Amino acid sequence: MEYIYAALLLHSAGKEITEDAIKAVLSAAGVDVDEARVKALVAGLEGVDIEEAIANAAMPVAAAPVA
Amino acid sequence: MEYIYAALLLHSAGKEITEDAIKAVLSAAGVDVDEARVKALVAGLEGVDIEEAIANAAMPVAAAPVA
Amino acid sequence: MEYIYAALLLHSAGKEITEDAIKAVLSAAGVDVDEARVKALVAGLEGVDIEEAIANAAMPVAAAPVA
Amino acid sequence: MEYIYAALLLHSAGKEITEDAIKAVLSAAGVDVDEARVKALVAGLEGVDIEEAIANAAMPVAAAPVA
Amino acid sequence: MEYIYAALLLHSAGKEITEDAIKAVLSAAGVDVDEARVKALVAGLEGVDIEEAIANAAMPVAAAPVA
Amino acid sequence: MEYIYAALLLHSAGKEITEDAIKAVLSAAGVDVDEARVKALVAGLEGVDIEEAIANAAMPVAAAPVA
Amino acid sequence: METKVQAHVAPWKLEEVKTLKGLIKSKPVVAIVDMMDVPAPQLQEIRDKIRDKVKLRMSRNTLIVRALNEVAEELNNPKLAELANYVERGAAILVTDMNPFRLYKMLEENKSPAPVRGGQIAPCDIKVEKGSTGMPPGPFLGELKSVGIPAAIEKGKIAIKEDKVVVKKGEVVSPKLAAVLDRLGIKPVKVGLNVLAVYEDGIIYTPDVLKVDEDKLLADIQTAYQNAFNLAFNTAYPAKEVLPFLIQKAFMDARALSIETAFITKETAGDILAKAQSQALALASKLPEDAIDEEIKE
Repeated sequence: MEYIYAALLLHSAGKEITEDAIKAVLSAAGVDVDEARVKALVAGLEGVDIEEAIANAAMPVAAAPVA
Repeated sequence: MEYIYAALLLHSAGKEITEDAIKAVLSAAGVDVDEARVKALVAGLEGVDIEEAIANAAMPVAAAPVA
Repeated sequence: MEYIYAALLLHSAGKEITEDAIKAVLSAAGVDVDEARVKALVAGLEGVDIEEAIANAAMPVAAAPVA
Repeated sequence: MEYIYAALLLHSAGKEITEDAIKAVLSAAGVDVDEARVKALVAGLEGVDIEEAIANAAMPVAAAPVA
Repeated sequence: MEYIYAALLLHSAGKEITEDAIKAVLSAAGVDVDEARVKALVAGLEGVDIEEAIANAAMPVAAAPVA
Repeated sequence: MEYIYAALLLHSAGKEITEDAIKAVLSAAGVDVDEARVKALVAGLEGVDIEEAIANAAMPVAAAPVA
Repeated sequence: METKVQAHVAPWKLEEVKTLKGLIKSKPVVAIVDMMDVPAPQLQEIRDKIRDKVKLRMSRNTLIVRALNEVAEELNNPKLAELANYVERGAAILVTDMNPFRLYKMLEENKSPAPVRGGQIAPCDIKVEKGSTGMPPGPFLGELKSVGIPAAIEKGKIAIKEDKVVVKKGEVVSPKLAAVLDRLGIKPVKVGLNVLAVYEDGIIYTPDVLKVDEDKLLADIQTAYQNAFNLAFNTAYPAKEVLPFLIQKAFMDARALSIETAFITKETAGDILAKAQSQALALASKLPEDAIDEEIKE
């Protein structure tokens, strides 16, 4: 999850989420950075409205069981 | 929220949450670090079980009776 | 379930769900494709709103916002 | 979500989930495959018991509000 | 239960549920048709909103393991 | 859903669920039979314990209030 | 100039200021604490507990101020001189290596409950609870009533009849009420070393800053986690915490679609048949008895 936290940290600080920025943050934390994960993260976030993505409960609430 | 994200990043990466570590992460993200907040955060986290907090956050689910 | 996953994959990627597309995906996965099932699936999907169908899928967990 | 569907397609078909297999399936679906995402997914799935995850999904649960 | 299924089959196929239709379906299935029951069924269905009735049918929430 | 109803009609009437039987029932109902769906259905039901599956059906008492 | 002032100052005071200055210079963290309300035995207890971590010296406020100002001047550190503004009441100087937040927390944790004194401002709502006081009938009953506490004799003892807030936070506690609360054994205040201000590395921390709200911190952590979880989930990022849920979602999607299209798979055959059966039962429940067979009636 640390990659996601790095992205959220940048977002929260009003910074752009770039591969370099993610790598810098993770390295500063002493994380052995996996390039593929960084790329995957940044690619996955393209076009994503982060505010909306974090506000939306990850999964639709379970349909209440028909009792 | 970036201070919290920094702390969780470190936690998630299995690193110790120290003042220096938080400062390093925030600085790497380009954040103008507020020493007092860092100190307050690290001191405050001493009394918080992050794993437990996360576990409680992650489990907003209760098994509903089927019948 | 692999036939359904193939349909969902195509849908998620914004591709049309045709018999050929399903067959191509399944073959690529090394599945011995059963023509009848492919036809049956595509026929069954006619008139079905996939978005709606999966929106109704009861999710086991919802990350609810911590109030 | 198409990467996840591809992984489950392979799993459901009893095939091994490798980078090559995922790429083949996605390509067959006409998806422009992002190598990094494939790598991240396959790496992430290591150590995840898909059967167990699915079994948990089958449990009817309702999202409880986090107090 | 076969009388009910015959009615549901006709409804689902968008056909009118008449005594003759029910009889035809049951006969085709090799069922010895009971005229009185057919009459009672068709009469009983008058005024019943089948869509609503089946929409409210309790959905099986748990994936029943089919061994 | 009419294919499923046809199968359950046959099952309920104590008849064997074969492609021909399904086709006969659907035809009698005036349905334009899709061979592929019939094949897929019969193949899909192979090895499935229908009695057990329908025993899991929720009872109507538990459903919506009877209007 | 300096010699002139010194001429009027008692030698012991000069000695004391020198000692205080040495103390201030000895540690990076300098705090002003108030120990006015701490009874001597309790103060001794606290000192014993924190002895390893801090150095504490009571002195006259004027001498503390003077020591701070002199050190500030000697070290050319005007911020340190600002600390003198916080010297009041029964001030003492405390120096330590602990960070200001830990220091504050430790001192708070070493506070202990004490009776409220007459004339003191209530630090919180002070409440009396319903129940027997264990005291035999006597003048105390009248004292209770006179401060507005509903009381009566029950089973031969004075009893309080209902829960009641007798003084609200911020209100002054009357001497009469204080005496009654003391007799009831109510200890609504916490006494110990009260931090007035802490200096460290050019920053002065006041108690409002030093008081870390752990509940809020906990809530923030949970929100941060939820945000991360949601973001990862909604972008299908395969973090290990999220993957099982993505798998579940994919499965549930597939299951829903399979049921919706009545496309039988080995995972969903049971669901689809059960759905059809449920529908049949639901429909049957709307039909008259003669239209349904024995099988259903059971």
